[in-house]
Amino acid sequence: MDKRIPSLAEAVADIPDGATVMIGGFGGSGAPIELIHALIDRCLATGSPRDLTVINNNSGNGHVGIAALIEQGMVRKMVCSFPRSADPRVFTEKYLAGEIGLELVPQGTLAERIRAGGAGIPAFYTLTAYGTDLAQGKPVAEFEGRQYVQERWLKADVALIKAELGDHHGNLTYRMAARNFSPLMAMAAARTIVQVTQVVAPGCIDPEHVVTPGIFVDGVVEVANPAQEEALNRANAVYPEVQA
Amino acid sequence: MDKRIPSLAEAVADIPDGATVMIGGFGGSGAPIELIHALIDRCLATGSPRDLTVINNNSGNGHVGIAALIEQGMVRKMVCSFPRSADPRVFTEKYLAGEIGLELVPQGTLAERIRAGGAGIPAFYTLTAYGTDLAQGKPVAEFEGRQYVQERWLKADVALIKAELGDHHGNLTYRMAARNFSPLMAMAAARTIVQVTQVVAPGCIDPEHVVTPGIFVDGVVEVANPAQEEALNRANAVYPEVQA
Amino acid sequence: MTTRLSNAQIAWRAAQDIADGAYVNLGIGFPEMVARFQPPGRQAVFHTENGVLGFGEAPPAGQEDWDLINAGKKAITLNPGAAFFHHADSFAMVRGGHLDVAILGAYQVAQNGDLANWSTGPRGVPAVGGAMDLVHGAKRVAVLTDHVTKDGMPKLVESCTLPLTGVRCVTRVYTSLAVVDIENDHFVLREKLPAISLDELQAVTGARLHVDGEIADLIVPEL
Amino acid sequence: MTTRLSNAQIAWRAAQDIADGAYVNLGIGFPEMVARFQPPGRQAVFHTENGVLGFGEAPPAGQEDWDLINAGKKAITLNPGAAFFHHADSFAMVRGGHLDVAILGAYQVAQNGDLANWSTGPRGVPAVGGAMDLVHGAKRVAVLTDHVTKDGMPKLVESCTLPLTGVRCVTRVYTSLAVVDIENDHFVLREKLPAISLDELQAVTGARLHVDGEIADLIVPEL
Repeated sequence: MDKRIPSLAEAVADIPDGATVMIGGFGGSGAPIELIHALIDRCLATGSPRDLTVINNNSGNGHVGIAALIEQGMVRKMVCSFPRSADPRVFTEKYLAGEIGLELVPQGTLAERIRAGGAGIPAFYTLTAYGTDLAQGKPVAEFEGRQYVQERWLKADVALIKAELGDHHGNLTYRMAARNFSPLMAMAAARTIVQVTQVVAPGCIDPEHVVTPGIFVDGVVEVANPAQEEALNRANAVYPEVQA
Repeated sequence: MDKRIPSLAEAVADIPDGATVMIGGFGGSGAPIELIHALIDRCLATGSPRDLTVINNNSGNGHVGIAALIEQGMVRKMVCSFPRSADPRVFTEKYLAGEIGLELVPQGTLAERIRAGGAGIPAFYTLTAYGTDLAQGKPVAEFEGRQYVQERWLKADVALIKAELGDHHGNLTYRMAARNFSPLMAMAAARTIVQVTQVVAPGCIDPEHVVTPGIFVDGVVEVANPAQEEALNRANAVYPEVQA
Repeated sequence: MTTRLSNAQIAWRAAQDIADGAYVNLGIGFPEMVARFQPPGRQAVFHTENGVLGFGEAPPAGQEDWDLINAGKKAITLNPGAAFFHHADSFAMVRGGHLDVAILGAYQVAQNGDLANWSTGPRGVPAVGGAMDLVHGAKRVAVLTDHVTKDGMPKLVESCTLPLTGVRCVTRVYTSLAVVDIENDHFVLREKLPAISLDELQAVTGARLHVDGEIADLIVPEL
Repeated sequence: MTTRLSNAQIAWRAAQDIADGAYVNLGIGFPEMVARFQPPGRQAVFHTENGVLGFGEAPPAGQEDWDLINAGKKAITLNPGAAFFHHADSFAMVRGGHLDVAILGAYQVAQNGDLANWSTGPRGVPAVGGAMDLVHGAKRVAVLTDHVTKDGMPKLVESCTLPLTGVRCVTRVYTSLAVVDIENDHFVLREKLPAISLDELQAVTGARLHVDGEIADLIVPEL
């Protein structure tokens, strides 16, 4: 078994128009910038994919990563908990112009819905959002004297995530708080593509330290020195770079 | 913060009659034999605790660990998926005599119900057991054209589990397949007591390798050379040892 | 000429349908034998409910580590690329449809795919383990079984009379006499031992065996 | 004489109520200041939604690692005994009631404990983050806030007019003028600045302030 993919372009080649795409990361931490930019490159070259539904905690910052994906007009709808950032202009302008949809989900409910999608749990109950606007239209049930909101699983066609080590079987480790949503998204997508800082042979990751077992991973592509969204934004980076 | 407990006797001192106790382990792997035997010692000395409801995947093997707990008459009811073992006599005889209760739960549902208890999810839906005797009396709902069974969370007053390393904050690692239900039980019990092979200072466990964060742990007691249930049973061990 | 496959031979036949790199759960007991018969050049990744992916053969006697066991509580070893995880993650793999195939034993299989394999009735101590989760989790649920019970009663039936493990979950049955698919609430015969006629097979089967195209010979090495 | 506490002083007062070893989540912004004012000899363990328990102060400028941030996307450091985990485990800690206290900001708090802190109405881009999870997770949910809005309107009200974050969730409010508990659908005044009279405080509070025993002086150091 060998889940290695030789290039970023091949890693994102099969994502169709209209796909639902989970993208790992919380703000810039764990954002798979290179995979996202490869998707933009493909769209610039071929006109596809477009009309994406993107699931991420946020909605992009500055003009790189998810913000660049939105800026290219590739995203129809965002599903996120906090569509704000230091520089949220790209999403904000499209949202206020009615050019992009938004499903706002409390952060813990977003995480649990994604896990539920991966774990075969079509619905669960939570206190979160009970009695608020974000529970409108959702079934409510009482357990042990308290009212809970029914929430549904969230699945995706593809997950694009970033990890630290990845072996040929797709076993993954993460780096610090860059872990965040990625292990859940890997479970919940029909196809999970991972950019890793280093590809290693099976057996190089201690079985005790595997965070995402390879069963949840379909492809691994090495990006040895991944960009940090925060650093790119501090340098006022724009993707794709404007040609001089 | 220091969650160390100096002795096994102190570790199990506060468990009251009638408590619901989650006990880690799958068969002998991960079974906290010393904590269980300390509980038996306490009952022999003081007559308490009794009337326990014990949650574990199995129902004991031979005459040590959970089997010994049952043999002492301390257990009112077992909640488990597979109340059989190489030598299941202790449970079997009491069950057939109507002296102990049994709630039989499919293994994955048992795991998920415990996680739900720890995660604040009072109920969830699963395909598991739909249309079978084990779903009788449980609500059913349809999602996306399929029928699912509603299952409820499972919580406990106390969890007794076994881990490998534990630091003063209660951060834990496990050893191989001895992990099984223990990280879930640590989340789902009001009080989680852990026997660890080695207590280490905070900072000795790499934050990337912590499996159970200390927030889920209340007490840590060192048992440097823990017994393996399987080895005890192969040696025909009985607890407490019969005095010659 | 072979008139009935041994358990090892049934397991061998099932192993031929497992692709390289497939994620597989083998039920306790007889289905565990499937791991021995992977065709050369193929390596499946075996999952055990108690939190191991990528385990290998049993260790030599005396070298067991009783923290490293499978769902049948037997000692195992690890292959390179193995991973440990807790029970909720383990059953997320199962329930979430991440396993490619689960191979289980059976008391009865009905023509609509219903499976009974956990209880023979109200006597004794009931025990279910992970069977009810596995039957609704894996992408493909296959059954290994003798074609008939020890008393000669059919195990492939119109509808199960024993307590169900799951409804409409089995898609293929490997028996001591045949390979049978379940499609549209019917048994469809795919392969049978050359030594047995279709009529003879039908006579020991509790529901109609449909034929859809060629019936291949079920040919298995001596094992 | 102090007539109004600064944000730092409100945070200081809240910090005095946090026990040694408590597990604490501090909301983005002003509540983050609470971490600076832990009394000597006490060390709380701080939780951030994005998967870190036991983080420490901000690193010096230029030494940030942007994989190590808090929920406000600010760089942090680790204390000994820290742990990383994914978002579902992080919110299992929250939703499962494992945090001892969550300290949040507020637009409005109602006398029944309802909190509004995520939306000022339908204009602009809505964003909720983890607030709705936190208010129903922690064993104790406290609010830090100015006693009145910038326009001088009460923030402690009979019932919230802004969109709710959670119902009946707040148990204590630390304001720029007072410390107020919420008990049985009432505001109960516990402490107030010595410089302000009960009548003056009531005049800037949108619901009846009940008194149950002594009202202590709210005394906070210059910060």
